[in-house]
Amino acid sequence: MSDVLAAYDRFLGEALPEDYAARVDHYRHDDHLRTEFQVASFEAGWLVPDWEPGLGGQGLSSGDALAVRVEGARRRVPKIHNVQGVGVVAPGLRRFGTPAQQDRLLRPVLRGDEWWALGMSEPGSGSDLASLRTQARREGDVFVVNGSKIWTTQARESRWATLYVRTDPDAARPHAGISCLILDLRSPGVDVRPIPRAAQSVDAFCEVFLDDVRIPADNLLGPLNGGWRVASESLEHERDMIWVNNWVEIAQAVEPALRRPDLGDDALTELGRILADAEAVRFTGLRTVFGRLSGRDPDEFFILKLLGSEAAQRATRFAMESTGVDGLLDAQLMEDRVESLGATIYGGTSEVQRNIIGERVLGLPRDR
Amino acid sequence: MSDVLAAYDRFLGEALPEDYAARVDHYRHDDHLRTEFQVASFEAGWLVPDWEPGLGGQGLSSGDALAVRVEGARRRVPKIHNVQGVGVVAPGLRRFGTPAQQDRLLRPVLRGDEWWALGMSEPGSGSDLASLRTQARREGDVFVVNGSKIWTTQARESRWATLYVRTDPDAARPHAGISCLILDLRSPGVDVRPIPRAAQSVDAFCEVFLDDVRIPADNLLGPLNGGWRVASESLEHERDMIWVNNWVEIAQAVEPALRRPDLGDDALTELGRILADAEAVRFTGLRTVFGRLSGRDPDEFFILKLLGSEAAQRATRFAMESTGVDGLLDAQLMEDRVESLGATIYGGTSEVQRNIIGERVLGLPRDR
Amino acid sequence: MSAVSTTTASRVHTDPSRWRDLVDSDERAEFAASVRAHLGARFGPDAARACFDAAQPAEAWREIAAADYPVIGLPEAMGGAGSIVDAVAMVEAAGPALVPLPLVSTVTAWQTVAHAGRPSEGRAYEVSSERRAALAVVDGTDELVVLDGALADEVVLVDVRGAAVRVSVADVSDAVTAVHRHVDPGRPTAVLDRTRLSETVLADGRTDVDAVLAPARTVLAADLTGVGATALDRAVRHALEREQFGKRIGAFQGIKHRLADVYVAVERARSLTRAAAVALASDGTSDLSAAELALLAKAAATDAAVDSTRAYVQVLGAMGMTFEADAHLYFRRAQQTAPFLGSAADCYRAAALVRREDHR
Amino acid sequence: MSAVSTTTASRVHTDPSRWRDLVDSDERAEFAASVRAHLGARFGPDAARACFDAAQPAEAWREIAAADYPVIGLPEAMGGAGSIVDAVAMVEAAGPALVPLPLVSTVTAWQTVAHAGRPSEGRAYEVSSERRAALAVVDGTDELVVLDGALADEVVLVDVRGAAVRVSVADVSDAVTAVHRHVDPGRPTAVLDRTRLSETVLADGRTDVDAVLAPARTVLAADLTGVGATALDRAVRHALEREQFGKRIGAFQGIKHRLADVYVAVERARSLTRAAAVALASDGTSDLSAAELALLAKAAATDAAVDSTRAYVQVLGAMGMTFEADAHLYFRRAQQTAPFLGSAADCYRAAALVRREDHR
Repeated sequence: MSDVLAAYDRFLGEALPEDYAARVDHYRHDDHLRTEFQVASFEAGWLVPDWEPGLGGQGLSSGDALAVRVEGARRRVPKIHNVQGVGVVAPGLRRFGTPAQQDRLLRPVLRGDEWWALGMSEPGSGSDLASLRTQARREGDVFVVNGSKIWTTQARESRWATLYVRTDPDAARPHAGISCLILDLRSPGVDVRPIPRAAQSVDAFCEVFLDDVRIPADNLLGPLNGGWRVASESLEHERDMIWVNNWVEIAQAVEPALRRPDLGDDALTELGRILADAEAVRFTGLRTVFGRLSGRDPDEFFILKLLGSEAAQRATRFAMESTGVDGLLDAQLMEDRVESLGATIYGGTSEVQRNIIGERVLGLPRDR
Repeated sequence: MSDVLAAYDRFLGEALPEDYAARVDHYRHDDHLRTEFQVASFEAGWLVPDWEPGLGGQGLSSGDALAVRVEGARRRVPKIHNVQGVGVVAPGLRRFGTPAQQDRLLRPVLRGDEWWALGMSEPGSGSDLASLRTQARREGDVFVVNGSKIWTTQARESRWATLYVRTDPDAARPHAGISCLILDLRSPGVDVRPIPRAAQSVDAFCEVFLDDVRIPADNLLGPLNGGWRVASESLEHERDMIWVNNWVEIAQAVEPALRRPDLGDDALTELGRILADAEAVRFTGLRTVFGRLSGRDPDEFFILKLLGSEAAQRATRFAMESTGVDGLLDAQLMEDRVESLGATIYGGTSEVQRNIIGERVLGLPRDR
Repeated sequence: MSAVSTTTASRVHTDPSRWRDLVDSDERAEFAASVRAHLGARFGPDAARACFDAAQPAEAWREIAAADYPVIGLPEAMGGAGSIVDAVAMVEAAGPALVPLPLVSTVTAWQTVAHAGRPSEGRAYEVSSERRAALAVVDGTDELVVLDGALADEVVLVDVRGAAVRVSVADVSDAVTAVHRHVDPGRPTAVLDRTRLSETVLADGRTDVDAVLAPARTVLAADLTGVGATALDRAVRHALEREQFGKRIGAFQGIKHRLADVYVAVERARSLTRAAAVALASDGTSDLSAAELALLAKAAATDAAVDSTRAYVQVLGAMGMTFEADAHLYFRRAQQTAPFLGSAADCYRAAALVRREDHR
Repeated sequence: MSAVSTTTASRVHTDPSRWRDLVDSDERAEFAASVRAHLGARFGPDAARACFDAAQPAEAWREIAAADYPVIGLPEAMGGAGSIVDAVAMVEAAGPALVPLPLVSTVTAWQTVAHAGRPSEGRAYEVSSERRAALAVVDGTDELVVLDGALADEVVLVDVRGAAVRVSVADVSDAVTAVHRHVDPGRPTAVLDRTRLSETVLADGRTDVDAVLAPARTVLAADLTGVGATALDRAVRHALEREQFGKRIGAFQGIKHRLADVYVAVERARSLTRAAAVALASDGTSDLSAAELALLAKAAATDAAVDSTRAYVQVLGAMGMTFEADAHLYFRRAQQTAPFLGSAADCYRAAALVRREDHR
């Protein structure tokens, strides 16, 4: 075991209850523990280990940081509440924020004191950011914003949102006229309405209506009309988190089956197929990490979302179907099953992923 | 058992060797028996039972004729050599031929004395008849034809071909300018070249090159520029044959597995899935037959090619894979496996079938 | 012996005229249309959604009883009329309505009774449309997991005792120990304590459990086919309306081909389900081949329903993941029904075993 | 115990630095490119096609021996250099060339020997590139069905005797009783009569047959991955050239999405194959987890190769069904190799069993 992992192990020993491993299913959803653990990780430099001290890190190499992340996922450390805050917003602030923005906002988002929502999708635009229609009109020191956002998770519980708006309706290419504003969700004219989910135990989506909302011009994040870059570079930081989580999720979903001695040959074959998916996600993820370290931009990165999400869905199906009618008596199985249907939709549907692979990786002609 | 089937049973008892059922794999490929059996079927009115006496039939109802066909397929009567002659050309001649054409050509094709090839596909045109480029120029009493055909099975062994040619290059819609000519394959300017198949035991495809070939104008089949209708109505006659054969093929491919007591659960599940495909082909086929009898034009007809061909391919895969390394010792298994790859290509690829279902049945928008 | 043996026993299957009932007569088609209209207007997705917050609308059973749906397809001796083909047409037509009452479970229970013995043995068991029933397969424990058992008045038990299969009936009264509503609250799963049941034996001594369960499997297959067909319909409708990247999404082959495959799955299920029903109806009792067809039908319909409802969610995109969208209601119904009387894999496998047996 | 247990034994797997060899060093990438260029120029589809009418070009083994491919990745004590990761890179790079000589079988045989015992037990067994070998798994009969055994000089036998696994080697001399060339004449199947073999035992007493077969499975997985990747490449090239309905066919999502799925299958196989090789290389001998990875790799690569070559035929259309098209050659190679050391389903199932054992 490397020194870094040994140190992380010691940290976990202190930050988590002694019986954490044994009662992980209980503790992982303990809100108080989740809050405390995030703060402790931030203070001790394990939250974003490759960042600098004071920002939740300790300046580890990206390889070591990944090892910590994988180990944390494997040991199922308490979930970060406002995961998009740490995973997407913080990197965006760190990369594009002004000193004043960073001073005010970075610590609270990393500690979990202030939550953030992502204001990207709009009704009718799906995941096609370039087609967004929410308008921001400059009036002196403020942007006046009108429009609406949808699928905005945790907008009710959040203090802030990164709001992508059209600031130049006449830009030559549609994605060139987009900017990112920091929206205080308490501003007048903001109306947040929840959209309950099919899986009832999961956080609601929200719709966010914006009616003449005035946002100080100082709250522009990144360059004017540079929102496309802000979005893509912010999201990039999450890329390893996604496959690491997929790997763990798939393994967790089939874990009960590994405890059953009565599984038939059929089910064992399907279980093996899912194990192959999980391990393929892990090793393909690692290939992309080592590939980037050696200066390549690895094509195989583009399979991770498609393979990982389809496998996650397959795993929840297996978990439910391999238990027969008894599977109907366990509410969590069905919640996981329903929620997993979204895996192949959120963040780019499987159809979009296949287009991306076909066009960007294989070089096949576009057809739109 | 119905009277008709009892009579057919008596016919088979006379026309086939006594040990036919026991040695069917041997007899089915006995060329001499195949020739004899076709003639006997023709003479006794069992070849096309719903046609009139003298043309291979005995005026049965279409329901009874289907029963005979299914029974024949189930008992694996000897294969017709030039199956497209009986299944496609003869119905076309009967529907569109002049009395002189019928007099000269119908008996020989039904008896198997003269074989026919179908000159439809062209290099580059795939199964898209409307795009064909072979030209026929009228010069007095003859058409002068230039162009080429491809994928023309049995062109070497055939005396005749139905040749689809462009007779009106200026027609408003491309398929409106096509005619069907009866080509004597011995005519000067006809050059037939075989294209060996990947499955080596299967008849070669041919390419047919046509260089200033002169075809008597009397050999026009159907109306001038009416070739599209000749093609589609000729092919229609085959439609029930295709699913009946698919049903039998699938059942045959998995038959050896039914004799193995050691099949694992995995293989049994896959076997059950293939049985379901086979029975679904049969019962969907019957639904279309009864549907047409009650005056409908059944939508479910359009699944037969896709389901049947994919299942046939799946069945040969199962036959090979369920026998493990021993499957490599049986040459016929691999021949069937290779040839079955064509099932999802010939007569409209699976991709084209999915378009047809999506557009014609489900009413989804075209996109070409 | 060849797969396509020439014995008279199997030849009867290849005479197509036996299968004429695969296609609805005008009369049956009209009946199915009336069921679809009636139940669709009376229930439907909103009624199903309401069950998340409130109990099943038990009082509405009156209307179902008044239409005599529960006894359609039962022999006259049991108070019914028509054949199981009618019952199957009715159940399939009920699919879009997501009926939040134990209609399908009642039909599975009574159809099992109707086919459980030879007619000559007499089944002096009369049912009435007022009574709601459910079916339980006993698998060795006293805890019976029963589809849609929460509102059942009676339960029909199929008990595999070594080589013999016994069919009995009992009042449910206070035998329900738990009701699980989380998968599909319009069709919950009940757990019954068998020791609290007082059973009356209706048939005993048949040896083939797949033959005994064939009618119930066929009815569940019809239900799943109806759910799958409805989800496909609605997915197609959405694909015709929704535009992305400047086109109606149904024009993209990614969507079009997936929906085409779902159509194949639904028609495959429908053909097998009808064939199983016709085989049952024409035999009076279920013979081995009806058992095989019922297994294939249940397997195919499970595949079709799960795949079609999943595709419905996928075609809707994020909207499909919301509570207000109907997609999850159909998906839940498919998931709830799928595992009963054997998963798809179980049924395919069992059918292969039946065929192999038959083949010897 | 949780699936993600916290024992040190499993933790070692999660330290990513252990897996750095998943990505080729510049040196290994250059080596693979040189193998691809050399064998591609020397053999390729035409050489494979020639085997339908003539024997395998046995004399060309000289060139393979001269390049020392057969011993790459063997320990120095056996006359080799590098690790099994190099062997895997070489075998995968040989994929496009459809080498009509027993290169892969030789590598599977020697790699099995190299990993069969603990290093301390010493394996004073030296091999040379001149000798061609094959691998046989003994399953109870004396008839050994051997991949690419027609030209083999020696055969390595893995014999499962109750709980113990014995690895031995024998001269093939006149033990070949039949050669089946119909699936892939460039890599035929030979049947050997074991009673004619005089075996020398190399290792005895190991108990886990999946651990003993892990190197060979990993090598076959590399071969299948190479074949799958090549077929994908060529299908893509065709989809970029061929036009139908006025468009390049690769623009249709029906084709594009299918090829995207094949790409996923190929990369899935590649990742697992590399991981299995790295696990084997870093352990010296194969431990249980390498056994699991090798099973997963063989399964995934079989799926990828069969699916990719089938898609290659489909994308070509009728042209793909001709003898002159190369598609069937790659399909044949995939089919020929697929069943050895367990079908995809067998290997998935065995991997699940290994994981379950590990999990206790």
